[in-house]
Amino acid sequence: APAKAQETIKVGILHSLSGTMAISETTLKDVMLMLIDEQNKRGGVLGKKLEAVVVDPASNWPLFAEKARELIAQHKVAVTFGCWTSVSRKSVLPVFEELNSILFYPVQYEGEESSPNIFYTGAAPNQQAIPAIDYLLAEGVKRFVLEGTDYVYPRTTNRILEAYLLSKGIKAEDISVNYTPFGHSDWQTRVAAIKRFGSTGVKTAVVSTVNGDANVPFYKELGNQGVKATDIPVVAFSVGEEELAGIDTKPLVGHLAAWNYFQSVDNPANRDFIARWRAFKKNERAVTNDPMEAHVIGFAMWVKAVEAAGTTDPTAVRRAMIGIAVPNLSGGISTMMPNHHITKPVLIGEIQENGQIQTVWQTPGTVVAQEWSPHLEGSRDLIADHRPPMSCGNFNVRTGRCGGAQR
Amino acid sequence: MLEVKNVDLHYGAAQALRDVSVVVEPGKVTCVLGRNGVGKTSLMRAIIGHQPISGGEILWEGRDITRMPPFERARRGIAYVPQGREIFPLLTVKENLETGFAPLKRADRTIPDDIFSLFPVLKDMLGRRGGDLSGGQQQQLAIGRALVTRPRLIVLDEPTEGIQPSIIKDIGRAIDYLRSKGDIGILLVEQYLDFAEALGDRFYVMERGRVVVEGLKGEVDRDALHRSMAI
Amino acid sequence: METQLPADPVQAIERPQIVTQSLLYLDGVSVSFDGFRAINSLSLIIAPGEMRAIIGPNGAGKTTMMDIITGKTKPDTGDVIFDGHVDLTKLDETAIANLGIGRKFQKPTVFEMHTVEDNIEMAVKADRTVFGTLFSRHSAEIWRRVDELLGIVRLGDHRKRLAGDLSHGQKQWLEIGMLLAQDPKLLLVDEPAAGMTDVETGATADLLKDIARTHSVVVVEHDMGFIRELGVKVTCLHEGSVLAEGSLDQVSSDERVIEVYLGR
Amino acid sequence: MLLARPAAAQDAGALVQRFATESFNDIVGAVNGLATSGSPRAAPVIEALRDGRLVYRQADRTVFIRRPDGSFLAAATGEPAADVGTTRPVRLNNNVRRAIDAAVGALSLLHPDPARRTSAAEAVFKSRDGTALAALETAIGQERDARIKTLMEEARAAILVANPQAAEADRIAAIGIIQRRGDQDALAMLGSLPADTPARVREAAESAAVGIRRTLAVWGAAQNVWYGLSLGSVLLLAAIGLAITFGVMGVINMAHGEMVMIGAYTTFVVQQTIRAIAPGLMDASLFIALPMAFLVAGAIGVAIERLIIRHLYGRALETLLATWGVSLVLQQAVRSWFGPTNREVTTPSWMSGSFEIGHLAITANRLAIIIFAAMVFAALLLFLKRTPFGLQTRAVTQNRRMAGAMGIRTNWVDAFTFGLGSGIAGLAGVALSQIDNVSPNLGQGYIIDSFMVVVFGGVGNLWGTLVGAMTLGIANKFLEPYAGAVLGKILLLVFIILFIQKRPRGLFALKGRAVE
Amino acid sequence: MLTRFLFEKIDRAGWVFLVLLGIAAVLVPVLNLAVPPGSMFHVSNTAVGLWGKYMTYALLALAVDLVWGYCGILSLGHGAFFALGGYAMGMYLMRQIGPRGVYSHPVLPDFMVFLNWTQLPVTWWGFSSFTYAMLMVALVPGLLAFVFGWFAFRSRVTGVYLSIITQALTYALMLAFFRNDMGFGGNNGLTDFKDILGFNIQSQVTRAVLFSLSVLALMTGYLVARAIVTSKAGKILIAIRDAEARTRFLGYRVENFKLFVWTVSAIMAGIAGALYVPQVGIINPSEFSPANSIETIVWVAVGGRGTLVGAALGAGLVNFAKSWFTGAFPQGWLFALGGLFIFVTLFLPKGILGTFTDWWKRRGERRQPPAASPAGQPAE
Ligand SMILES: Nc1ncnc2c1ncn2[C@@H]1O[C@H](COP(=O)(O)OP(=O)(O)OP(=O)(O)O)[C@@H](O)[C@H]1O
Ligand SMILES: Nc1ncnc2c1ncn2[C@@H]1O[C@H](COP(=O)(O)OP(=O)(O)OP(=O)(O)O)[C@@H](O)[C@H]1O
Ligand SMILES: NC(N)=O
Ligand SMILES: [Mg+2]
Ligand SMILES: [Mg+2]
Repeated sequence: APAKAQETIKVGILHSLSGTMAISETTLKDVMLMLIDEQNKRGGVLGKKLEAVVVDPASNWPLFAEKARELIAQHKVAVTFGCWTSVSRKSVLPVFEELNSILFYPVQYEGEESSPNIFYTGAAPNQQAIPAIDYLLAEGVKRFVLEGTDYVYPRTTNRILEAYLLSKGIKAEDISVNYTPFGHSDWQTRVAAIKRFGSTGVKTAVVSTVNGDANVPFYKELGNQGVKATDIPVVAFSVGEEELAGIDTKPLVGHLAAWNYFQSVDNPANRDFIARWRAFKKNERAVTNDPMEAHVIGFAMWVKAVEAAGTTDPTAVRRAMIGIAVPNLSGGISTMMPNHHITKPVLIGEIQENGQIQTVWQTPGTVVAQEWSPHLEGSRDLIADHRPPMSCGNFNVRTGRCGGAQR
Repeated sequence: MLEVKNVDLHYGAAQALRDVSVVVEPGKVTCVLGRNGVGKTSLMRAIIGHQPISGGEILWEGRDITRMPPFERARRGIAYVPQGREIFPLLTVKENLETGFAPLKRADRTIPDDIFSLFPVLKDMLGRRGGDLSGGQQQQLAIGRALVTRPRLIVLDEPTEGIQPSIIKDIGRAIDYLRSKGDIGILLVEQYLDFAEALGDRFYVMERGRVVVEGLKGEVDRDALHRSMAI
Repeated sequence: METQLPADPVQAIERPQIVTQSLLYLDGVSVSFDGFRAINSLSLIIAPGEMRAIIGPNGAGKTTMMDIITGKTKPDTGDVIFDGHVDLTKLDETAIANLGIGRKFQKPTVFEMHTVEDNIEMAVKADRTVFGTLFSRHSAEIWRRVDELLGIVRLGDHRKRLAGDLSHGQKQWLEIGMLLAQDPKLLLVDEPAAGMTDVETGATADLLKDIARTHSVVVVEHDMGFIRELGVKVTCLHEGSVLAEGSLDQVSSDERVIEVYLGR
Repeated sequence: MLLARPAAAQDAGALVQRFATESFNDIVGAVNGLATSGSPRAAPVIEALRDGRLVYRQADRTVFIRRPDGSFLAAATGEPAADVGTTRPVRLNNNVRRAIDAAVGALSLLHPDPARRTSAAEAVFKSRDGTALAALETAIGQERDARIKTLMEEARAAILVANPQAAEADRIAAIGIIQRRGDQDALAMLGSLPADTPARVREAAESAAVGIRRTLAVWGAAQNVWYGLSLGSVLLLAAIGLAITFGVMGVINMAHGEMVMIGAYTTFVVQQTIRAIAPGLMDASLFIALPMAFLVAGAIGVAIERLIIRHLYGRALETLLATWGVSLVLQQAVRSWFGPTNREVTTPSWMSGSFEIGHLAITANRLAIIIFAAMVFAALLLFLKRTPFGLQTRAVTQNRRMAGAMGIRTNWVDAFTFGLGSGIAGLAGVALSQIDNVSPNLGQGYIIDSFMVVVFGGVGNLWGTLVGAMTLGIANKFLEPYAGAVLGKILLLVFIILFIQKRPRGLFALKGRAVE
Repeated sequence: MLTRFLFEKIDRAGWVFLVLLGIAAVLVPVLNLAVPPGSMFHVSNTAVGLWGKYMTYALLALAVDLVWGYCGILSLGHGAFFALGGYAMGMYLMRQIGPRGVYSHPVLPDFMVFLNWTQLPVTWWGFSSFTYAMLMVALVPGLLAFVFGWFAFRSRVTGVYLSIITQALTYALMLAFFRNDMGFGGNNGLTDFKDILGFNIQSQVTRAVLFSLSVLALMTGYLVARAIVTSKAGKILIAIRDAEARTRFLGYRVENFKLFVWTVSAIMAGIAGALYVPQVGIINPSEFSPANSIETIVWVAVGGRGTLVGAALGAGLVNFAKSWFTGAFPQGWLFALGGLFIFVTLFLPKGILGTFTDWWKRRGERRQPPAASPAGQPAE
């Protein structure tokens, strides 16, 4: 009802509730509902109540675009929180730019993008992958298996990591890159190969960009073939508390995960968040994870920005967003940088018997995202700064011109 | 005793049977005659329950079986030798015969020897898939299969079709034998008039879905029969 | 017109290509199905314009023989020559049909989802290529032929019904109609009289005799009355090879034929 | 159990106090220090640390051992300690664990429990901790169990090989021992000699390594066959239910995958219940889950048949539409009931871990699945071939109307058959819950492969399904190492397409008139 | 001649269908562009996009019905032809971006730049030309279908065996296109298009035109399909569907007839895909996923197999339902959709249109007994 639209501000939630990605995205929908609910209890924003508009893009990439359009054009949402896979983001990006609306994207991704209409609250490669490698190198690892699902995020990330490892003096023959299809469920051969690769006596680690569904069978096979963390540690970028909840973690103790947040992080803010989350889910064992935190940060930033701008008008809010700083749940402050990415601490943790991830190393402060990787030919010279006068997501410092993407 | 009373039968909108009444007594051979497409097979379908009737009723041994599913009727002793054989193509000859065990008690689940003495080929081909048999062999199998169920009423739709002369004679003898048992009713659809006349005790001649001539052997006028079969 | 057949198969192989005057020439044909010999070095010759009646016990191999001629079954050994020089064993069903060999199946098989008249129309001799049929205009003479045939098989007033709705006998007639429509050089007719009244059987016999004036016909039947009406040379098959051949009287008085087939 | 060391034991208190730190490196140091000290406190303290029961009080950096019952002991003395106050656990990471393994190894070489001695020997073999040498010697001297003795000798060899002080001859002899072990670890050992190793030792090591690689290559092929069989039996399990509902009944059953899923979720529920009421039974959970899964999935199957499928006989293609609808509904039902995320199904102890036959690594769960698949297949085959029911099923599906006329209760047979197929899918679910996600998408992951297997093998032929599954499984596993998983799968699909060209009715095609 | 060939045998349903489409083709753009957003007659931009998408789906469904409904070829791989057409269009659109990519690379699309590709792979040559691209839209699916069919039909692969290998085909293509080194953008596919033939792809006018084009394509597709199935060749196709072997004994080259419709159908699917891409703004490997092809079958079954119009109808209806449900009740929409499918099979056995026309026919005739005719169903 248009009358209603007057006194509420609509917030779009664009996460798959069915299909292959529902497994990861549904909780993000729930956390958004909780945050909006809490905000309304605090009196909403600009004196108006927030109204969540939930749609189901059903893990179907074109449908993401269609639903994005529906949210913006039909429901007139002021902002949208959504997407998990990069392809879904790529699918909606033109829609958000065309209709000049705002998307908060909460998942770690391959970078190489900076849209004026998207705020990236997940990690760029240098906020997750690179530090993880540094940790392994410090641990004396000399041989690396880059194991990934065959799609863009792993391919790009591994490309960056390969370049980085070589630059760190790791020999090419000590790097093995492998890809498996989506939902790969028979890992016998791969795990055996990893064992073989790791049995030269040189300390070896696996860097896993294996996606979603394929992880459980992967870890189960690691466990069954007795690949212990003390022999060949696996550091994963897409395995969080949520995924671990589905596995018997006893055989996995000591394997690693790199994120910007762990449920186990021990500070008042996080303890409070977990408590609220469990209350909201009415489940004493509900877990939290990194993309959830990203939404927490993103939402807080948006609220602040709206209040600063005094309006929900996207253009104004976008301008106000940059520089906004809010506390993250890892005990620091995250700031929205001019490149529309946020500063994050990087945590490396080891999987525990109880399915939690215990921090074993973390960056002293927060890290600024390198959305354009310095390790890739094409993007080396690009920077993003969405503040006027530059207002460009891909400014080439060499040519001094802004790439043609913006219209 | 089977009583078909004033039965109507439709296929979609087309009516195939109009007010047909037929009686089949045990120990007697009842023949249904008629040209192509007059409704003989439709009548059989109505009796064994393959085609629901839209009017009238069917009584078997005094009970109304009009609404019964086919397998219930079979379990009450009605066996069917359909036109066009309808044997189970991928089952072996032996298995085809054994499908007749379904309505029987454990004890009776054997294949009567007289089936093999009537159709020796079947014995030689027990292991062959029914669908691989020749047309005539299939026809023989179809009859044998019906006999396995130890029926009290056997419905034969043109059983001699495609069968070699010598075996037709055997079938004639077999029907005679069944009749002689006295407790089995035999309903026979036949185009092959001499065969029918030789065996039949009671005759029904159909014409466009109706019974037009009816009578016992002897009573019924042979010319009428022949005429009704003419074009 | 018995031509002496080459006794030893080697000869047949040596000959680069068999040339005969006969329309259909089977020589030393054998086929077995997982061990069982359905056709056993069968030899048979049909002259142009001849009508031949084939009888024989159930399982003698009559239908299988037709399967072989029409390309449905490939023989293990032997020659099958059509029209003097065409080796049928090398061709598929379509090619053989287009040579002018038509067939009526023992179990009537028609296109159940088509109307009676469409069944005939599809059979009528005409361009059978994709584009030929795609752009074929509704031509008058084809439909005249269809009407004519419907008349012959007495299905005129069923023409608009689905073939699947026909009674067994009606299907028999329809398939005979389709066979005529193809106007083939050689007609293979498997048990045309099955499930027909005696009168219709007579009519069928007349029909075939009529056709036989201009075509070659091979008829399989178990109805001796029907065979007698045809009054042509009879071949009796048994266990996959020829048991007896000659006029019906000769054959039916043959002791072995009586033994295995006619019975006493 | 401890070994007496003559050397004057240092003051345990100081050693133990070193654990009171946040730095992993210091903790590693503490472990090594304590382990080599010969202090009687070493074993209890280090084992406590391993089990995460070692804590310390920040205030005065005193270290305690938390007993399972929650009470505390002073780590240094072993006396009970009252009002410990707030403590924090001594942290663990992989380095610490490695140090512990080595230490515990050295410490428990004489442990009465053979299992412990075995793992101890293995630990020393890996750590090559020279300080354990003396302990090893004594242990070898006392060891009765031949298998463990060889392990210990290999461990000693490992230490010697890496030990610069040892005589060249001894080191080369040691290499011989290690070569006899001949597995990946041995290879690792030989591959990682310290830099200052003399040339002759190095050469010996390299030639030994070559030898080992050669034998391992042979075993590699065998290993692939094994992988293929186990993948094959997974495919078989997934497909065999479909071989009935689709293969025998001709229902294009798109809901088959969901039946598998339901089986998996049944396993989850069964384990939940067991965890709640009788945790002791956990190892038996699967044996309880199997009949349950069969019944639950079977019942749902019967329901589907009675409510939907039975209206569609003779319209096989409509069954595709209806069952597709059913599968959507079932997926969503499970999603809203159990949530969209994975459910944890624990693996019974007897199904976890792996053992070796020669150098063939056999994982227990795969072995179990292969055996299970074989049993299900055999049982089903007997049932269909040997019981009147099997005959009636085939009769009904070949000619429903005539089967009725023969007195076969077609409606019962239909319902029961579909139920059977679904039930078997449920059984598959129990097995798959052991190696894959238990999530609403579980079924979707298998439906396509299942159809491929059934059709590839030849519809309506159980043996076809068996051979089809194994062929695809093994082919896949031989392709994967060379082509990689993705390309391998593509090649496999292309292979299927080409194969069907050669055999248009599948692997076990029916021939002859009967099929026309 | 051609018009006669196309329009000769349109039935009542056909005319209604064509007329309605014709009206839509004109009216929708007008109501969208000319009528002010406030007005109740205004058609929203979102709606235009959606309906445009449905039209392309309808064309795809039509293509599937042509082979399935009339020739008994249950293709579980038509999504492949749709996607290939889509990729051909997508590649053209990518090339149109030219130097306006984020990396401002003169030729290479963005994804090639950040994966360190140095020059354009052969497969991309020529796609900067619209004509070439449009040629490929028809040629690539057509050729693939022709080659695939050539072998499959000659070796007499039929029924489920054919279905499964079509599925294998699309499955293999999906995996192949996921691979980044194929050079088609991997899982992300092709997206962020800028303009088509110089017209801004995001401008509402372009959108409206694309909509009308989709409608026209659908109408043409219908006319062609209808002409085929009502010709004598159409009768043969149905004969092949019901009794393939028997058709051979009549002297018809079954494999050629199959190959013909199969290829035509594939080309239709390709064109549908080409129109689909610029309207939804992305093409990626998931379009190849077997599930998509199965869904297409479902649309056809819902609308009514072997009715052409019904197939198109089904596509529209199911997708409308999907769009609506996923927005209206995101939590439980699968219940609704699944329920719909079950309902249709049980209560509308011949699909929506099939059942409707039956009812229409029967209205005249006398009351029915419940008896279902035992007449044989078309064999798969
Ligand atoms: N399944 C069906 N659907 C519609 N009409 C049918 C069906 N079966 C038979 N008919 C029609 O019903 C009428 C009676 O058919 P029926 O098979 O009973 O004849 P019949 O006496 O057995 O003929 P025949 O001697 O040829 O077997 C015929 O006109 C036939 O066309
Ligand atoms: N595919 C097959 N597999 C096994 N046996 C077969 C096969 N096809 C035919 N036969 C056998 O071959 C023999 C010849 O069959 P055929 O159909 O030619 O006999 P027929 O002369 O036509 O008999 P009828 O007069 O009964 O039609 C029969 O015994 C039959 O069982
Ligand atoms: N951005 C990812 N993880 O696809
Ligand atoms: Mg009849
Ligand atoms: Mg025959």
